[in-house]
Amino acid sequence: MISTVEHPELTVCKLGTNLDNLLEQPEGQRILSCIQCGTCAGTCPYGDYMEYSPRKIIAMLRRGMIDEVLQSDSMLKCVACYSCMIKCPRGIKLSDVLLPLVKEQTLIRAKEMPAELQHSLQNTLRYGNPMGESSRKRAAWTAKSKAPVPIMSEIKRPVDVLWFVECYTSFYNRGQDNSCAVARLFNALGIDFAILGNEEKCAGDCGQLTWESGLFETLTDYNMVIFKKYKFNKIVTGDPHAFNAFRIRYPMYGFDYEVWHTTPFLAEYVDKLKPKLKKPLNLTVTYHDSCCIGRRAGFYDEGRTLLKAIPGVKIVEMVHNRMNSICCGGGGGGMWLDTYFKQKDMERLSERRVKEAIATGADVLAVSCPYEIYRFEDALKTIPHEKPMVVRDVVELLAESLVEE
Amino acid sequence: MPTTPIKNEPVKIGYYICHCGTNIASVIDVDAVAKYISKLPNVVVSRNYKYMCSDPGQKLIEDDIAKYQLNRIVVAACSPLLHETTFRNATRKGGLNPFYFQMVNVREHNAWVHSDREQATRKAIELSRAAVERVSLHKPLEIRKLPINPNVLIVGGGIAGIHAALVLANAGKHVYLVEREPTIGGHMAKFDKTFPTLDCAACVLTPKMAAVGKHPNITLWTYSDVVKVDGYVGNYKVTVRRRPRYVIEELCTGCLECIDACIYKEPKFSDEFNLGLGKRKPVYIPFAQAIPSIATIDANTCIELKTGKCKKTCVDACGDRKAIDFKQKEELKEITVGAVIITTGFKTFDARRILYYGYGVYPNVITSLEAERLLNAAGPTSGEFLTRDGRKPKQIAIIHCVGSRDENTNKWCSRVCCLYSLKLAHLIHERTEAEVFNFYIDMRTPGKSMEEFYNRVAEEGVNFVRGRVADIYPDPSDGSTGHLVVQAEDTLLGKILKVPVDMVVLSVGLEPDPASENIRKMFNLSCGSEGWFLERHPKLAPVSSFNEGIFIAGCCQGPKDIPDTVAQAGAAAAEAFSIIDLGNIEIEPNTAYIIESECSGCKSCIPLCPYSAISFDTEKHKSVINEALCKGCGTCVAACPSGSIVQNLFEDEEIISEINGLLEPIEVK
Amino acid sequence: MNAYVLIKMAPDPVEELDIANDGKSLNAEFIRFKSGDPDEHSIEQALLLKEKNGGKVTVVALDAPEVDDVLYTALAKGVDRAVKISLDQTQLGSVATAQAFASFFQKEGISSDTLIMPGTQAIDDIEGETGALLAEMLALPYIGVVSGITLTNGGAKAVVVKEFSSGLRGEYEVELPAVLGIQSAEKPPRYVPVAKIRAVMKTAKIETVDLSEPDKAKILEIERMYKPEVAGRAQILEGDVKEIAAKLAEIFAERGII
Amino acid sequence: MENENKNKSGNGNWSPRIVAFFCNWCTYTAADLAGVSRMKYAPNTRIIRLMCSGRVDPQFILEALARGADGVLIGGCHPGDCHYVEGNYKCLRRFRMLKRMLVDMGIEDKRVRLEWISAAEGEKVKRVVNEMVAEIQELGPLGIPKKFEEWDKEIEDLKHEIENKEKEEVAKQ
Repeated sequence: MISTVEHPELTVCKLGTNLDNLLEQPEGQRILSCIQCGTCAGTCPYGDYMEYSPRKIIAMLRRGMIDEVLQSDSMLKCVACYSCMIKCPRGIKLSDVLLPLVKEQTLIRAKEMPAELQHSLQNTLRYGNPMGESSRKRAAWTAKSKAPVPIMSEIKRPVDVLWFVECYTSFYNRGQDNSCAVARLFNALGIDFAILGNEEKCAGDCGQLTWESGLFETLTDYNMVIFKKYKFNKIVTGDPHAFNAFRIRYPMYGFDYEVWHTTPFLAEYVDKLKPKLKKPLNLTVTYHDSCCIGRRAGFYDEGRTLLKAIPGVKIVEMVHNRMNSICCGGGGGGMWLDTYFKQKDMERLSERRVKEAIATGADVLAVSCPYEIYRFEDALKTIPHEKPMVVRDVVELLAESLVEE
Repeated sequence: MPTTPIKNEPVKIGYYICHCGTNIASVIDVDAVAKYISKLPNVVVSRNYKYMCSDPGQKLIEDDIAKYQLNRIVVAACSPLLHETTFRNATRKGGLNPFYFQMVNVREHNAWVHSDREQATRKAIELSRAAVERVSLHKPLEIRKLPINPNVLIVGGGIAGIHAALVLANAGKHVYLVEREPTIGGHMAKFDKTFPTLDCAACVLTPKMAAVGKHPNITLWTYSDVVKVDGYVGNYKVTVRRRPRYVIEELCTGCLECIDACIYKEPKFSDEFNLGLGKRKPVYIPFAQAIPSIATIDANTCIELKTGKCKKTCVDACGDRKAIDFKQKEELKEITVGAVIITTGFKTFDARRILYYGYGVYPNVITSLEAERLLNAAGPTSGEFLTRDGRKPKQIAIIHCVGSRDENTNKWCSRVCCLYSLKLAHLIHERTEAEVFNFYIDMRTPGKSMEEFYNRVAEEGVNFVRGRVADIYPDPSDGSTGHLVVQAEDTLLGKILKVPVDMVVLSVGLEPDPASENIRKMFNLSCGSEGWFLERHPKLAPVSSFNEGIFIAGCCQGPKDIPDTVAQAGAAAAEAFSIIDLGNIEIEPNTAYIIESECSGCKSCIPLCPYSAISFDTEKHKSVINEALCKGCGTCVAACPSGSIVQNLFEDEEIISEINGLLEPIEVK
Repeated sequence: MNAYVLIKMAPDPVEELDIANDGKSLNAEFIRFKSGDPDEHSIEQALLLKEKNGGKVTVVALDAPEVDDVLYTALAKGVDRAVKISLDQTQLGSVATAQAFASFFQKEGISSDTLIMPGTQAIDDIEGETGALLAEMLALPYIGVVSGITLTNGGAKAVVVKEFSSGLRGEYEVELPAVLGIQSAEKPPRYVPVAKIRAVMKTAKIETVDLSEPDKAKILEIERMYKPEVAGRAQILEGDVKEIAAKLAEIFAERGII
Repeated sequence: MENENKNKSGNGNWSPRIVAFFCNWCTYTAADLAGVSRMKYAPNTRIIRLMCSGRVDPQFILEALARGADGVLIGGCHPGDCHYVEGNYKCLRRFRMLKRMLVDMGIEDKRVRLEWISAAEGEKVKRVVNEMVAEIQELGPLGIPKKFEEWDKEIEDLKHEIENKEKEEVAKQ
């Protein structure tokens, strides 16, 4: 249903678009129509800290003064949250096209690159994951899973669903909780699935949104070859960033599979799933809309639908929700810029978000993204709050309530 | 009377291509075209001229007809929809039947849409050649005249409908004014004061409303809808449904006693006129100066109408007047009118559609129309402008362009919002002494005295922030006191502002009213992609529709302020008047007729005609077209298997010669 | 300045290293090779010197798996020339390696502005000998564990910073030509966009130099490889926070730490 | 940006010729609007104005193709918006029938096209014309007049053949 082949308007831009030829592209014509209203700067979570807000960047680009922008570090502060793009009254593809191009050129000119970010990118290039773990251990988490997790290269047959596990959900402890939960849910629903195991490499969304188009293309080339090795009907991933990459960027390279994120994917099965959710959790939950599933793809109800299916769960909303949700700060490379932001005296967005979650009085901050688990759990350690709060992925809550026959 | 050339007289064609200044000549090599056409058979004169539509241009045609005994004229210029009549007249003045003329569109369909000179010139030659071939076959035709019904229907009783109705009624014409609400007055009746003069809307509107109510030439049907339209210019047959208001209009005196006596002691139901800010009873009059000043009983909330088990205290209160009738049924009225004016108005943008402005979530985020009601002395708060929790606001934000200039909602500028936002800023500041922040994208104050009004409001100390608001949220430092933060970039300073306020007014834009879509369909009006009704020509026919005798005025055509609405309404009234006052109307002679000798009597054509203009002569066993009913679409012509139907002006041979003229091989140079 | 950065490829410890059945070598199936951090810093230091003083930077490496990637990346970063010596590095030890480089430089020639910059030590053998051996063979001065270089006297001399433990810094002055073993550059190694590396791979060329086989006697032989044996001193405390804290305090007291 | 088709007609470089039948009320007006808005589109269409798309006699389409058009475009009001109530539906029916016949005759689907274009859709005129020109450019010339010549020649040759045979037979006898 989300195939960009059927919806070409979802793709980002023509390959080979750069800052020099941007204004000649259809996306550039929209930029020429900018009315300098400042919505982008006003909604930007780090707009306060940018010397050149998206609005000013457009003004400078149109005046041929973009070099000045590229000398500043403004774009390093963009966390690719899509807020400016979704609210832009002129429909300018800010987060999809303009800002990554500016970010790319900013970083090429930067005297020094933030070390964490550099390591992550180098690791992703060498090991296929930003943490620099051995690619041979990518499927090691499956040993922890109580439910069977078939691997493509081993089962040697076509499957319905290729589950693209992704990095955080393969290597990090709390991410593995997410993966084990998904494995249980898939098994309980009788979904015919398999994973790529050690053959999988990072989808590269953060690379792309960070600026690193070369890295992104290297990963795209690699993953496309692997996909072609196997037969499957659709790709499902628990990582909104991989989902984003497959949905809007891979089609530029000829990718045309049906793509789902686990949250909307499982929501399609909610009728089948609900009778199996027998263990009441008795929790008040607030749901955080991730940028790539929410704002960028428009899946706002699906996470809530799944939570409502769990007996005993009561949903409360944060002040900023749905399209107005506040980013966890992890996108566009923000995941590896915490130290850099700290040096610049910038508030951590995860902390801003967690304050809103705490204000709801919920027991659980539910998320649909493996990045957010880390960011919000960390933020909860630093933001004082009286009532205990935990961060759980929607799939973890579902699995907790699940009683297998 | 035009002279008719003698049959078999050799065809002598005069061809003229217009430069239209540089509009045409800068793209098309008009010299080359004229030269090429001059060599075609039967072409006697072929010229190019700077402005064919000018007096000397028309004179050129007349003189050439006399000088060269021309009997056919072809002009290549702009769209025939613009100047066909002009050149037909010139042809007639030269002494020819005006239909010995053919026009070629080389401006809108050529020079303005192409830039390759060679290709455009070639296209002009081919189009001209087609016209030259076609015009040879033209026949002399007479313009038809049809009688006209002198009454006018006006749909929509806002200020546009009211004004148009009064203009026509005062000129002695009978007007039917149909309004779907229980009262006329429209949006204007809800406003407090009007920009830039700050005179109160009610003071200028209600006298006009009253005049409509008592005018002998106006039949006012409120609480009514148009449900069916038939006929054509001069003779539109319209069916109007009068919904039951369960009060007999002729007997009700508007004394309000039934309302006082209603079994509901206190008003309980959401008051539509006050946008739900106040309450009403099941029996109500929308506001004090409503016209007609007659009670209406709402079937959805009246106990009697819902259950039949009410004590009917209202009936008792009405007493001898016996105006209340719970058995009232809807009534269908059929009327015939010569012309129609559509003034169905607009709808305000539903601010819920912009999620980040929190309308419907935060009680102190209100729309501009709600602000008007709160400011209005006759409104639900008697003009006290307070927050929903009853506080006197100290800081207020007014947000311009809500649902305007936005690809995600409505693309257009709603034109009145800047000015009414300035007005609201002035009124709110005056009433509450609150500090007012107007957030705008561009300040648009065109028109007489409007910029001066902007100056005045600025000097009063309203804070203008050039920046579109990106977020509105409850003040996190403030617990649950209802204070809001408005966040926007001040684009002139390049700074992000977070302004704490007590209230936010969303200046909602104007959009086409989806409820008038069925009106549009019934009257066969065109609309743009946005849904505004389309005028026949944006400059030269701004209140005409594409249908003869149907006019549009006010905001159903596009956003506009009260002065422009009234001006348009007056213009529409005058246009309608110019049709109905003639007594009869000239009709393009493009009707179809049947060549009796060739008709096989197969009846294929009969069910095709949407106007039932074709009947069957059972004696002769032939179909017959009633010329008076035929509207000249040509659908039957295309269907006739024996080719016995001919459409004047669009004869098969004429069209085929046109096709041929377009496609013959061409040798340029 | 005419700088030469010497690269050595070593097995990547991120990938699990297994010992092969012969007990003398690594299991080749999953080994990947990478250059060591000191080598990366050496490239950075050379580029910084070039940016300040002008001149030319050449990277030189013996043939080894994945060495081309390292050379292309260096070129993408701004190195002028990349040279690959066609000898299998993985089969040579420090002495043989030094000898190979020495014969390369004899061919190449050494001038008064030559600066030879190996990383101070490789990450596999951690010997730190190659630089010194090479200097000896070429009869040039050697300074190791360098963490900063400033050229003086119009590039005829270099002032070299060396860091010692406990935070001591030493400054040395040395005349060029010289061999300097680099520990770290003045700035962390720069990042180069992958797109640039990909472009360089298409356009730039790696020079290959053929050298004769080194003297077999100089090649080190490995007798045994084994994994560190587990000492088993760790103790895992269980219980809730309070219990663990109490146990910890007890242990500290027991051992006389507190 | 101009979307004008730069393929030159004449001089051997072929470029499609399209005859367009536009209804007076919607599509012709839309084409006027495209002009007033100075939209640029391919110069390959020649518009013939009719009062209603219901007037489009299938014969006109065949005639245009027979006389050398490479494509025919019909433009009418959107369903429900016909100035003459339902002329556009009549047009649609005829169009569907004719399309079947044309396909049987080997005339490609994309050569004859029916579009609903309201008076406000100048942009759509531009899009449809450009699309159609590009599609027909791809298909190449239809060239029916040339085929007619060939067929005429074939018939002529056959005639001669028969005549000759008859003559021969006569001679034999």
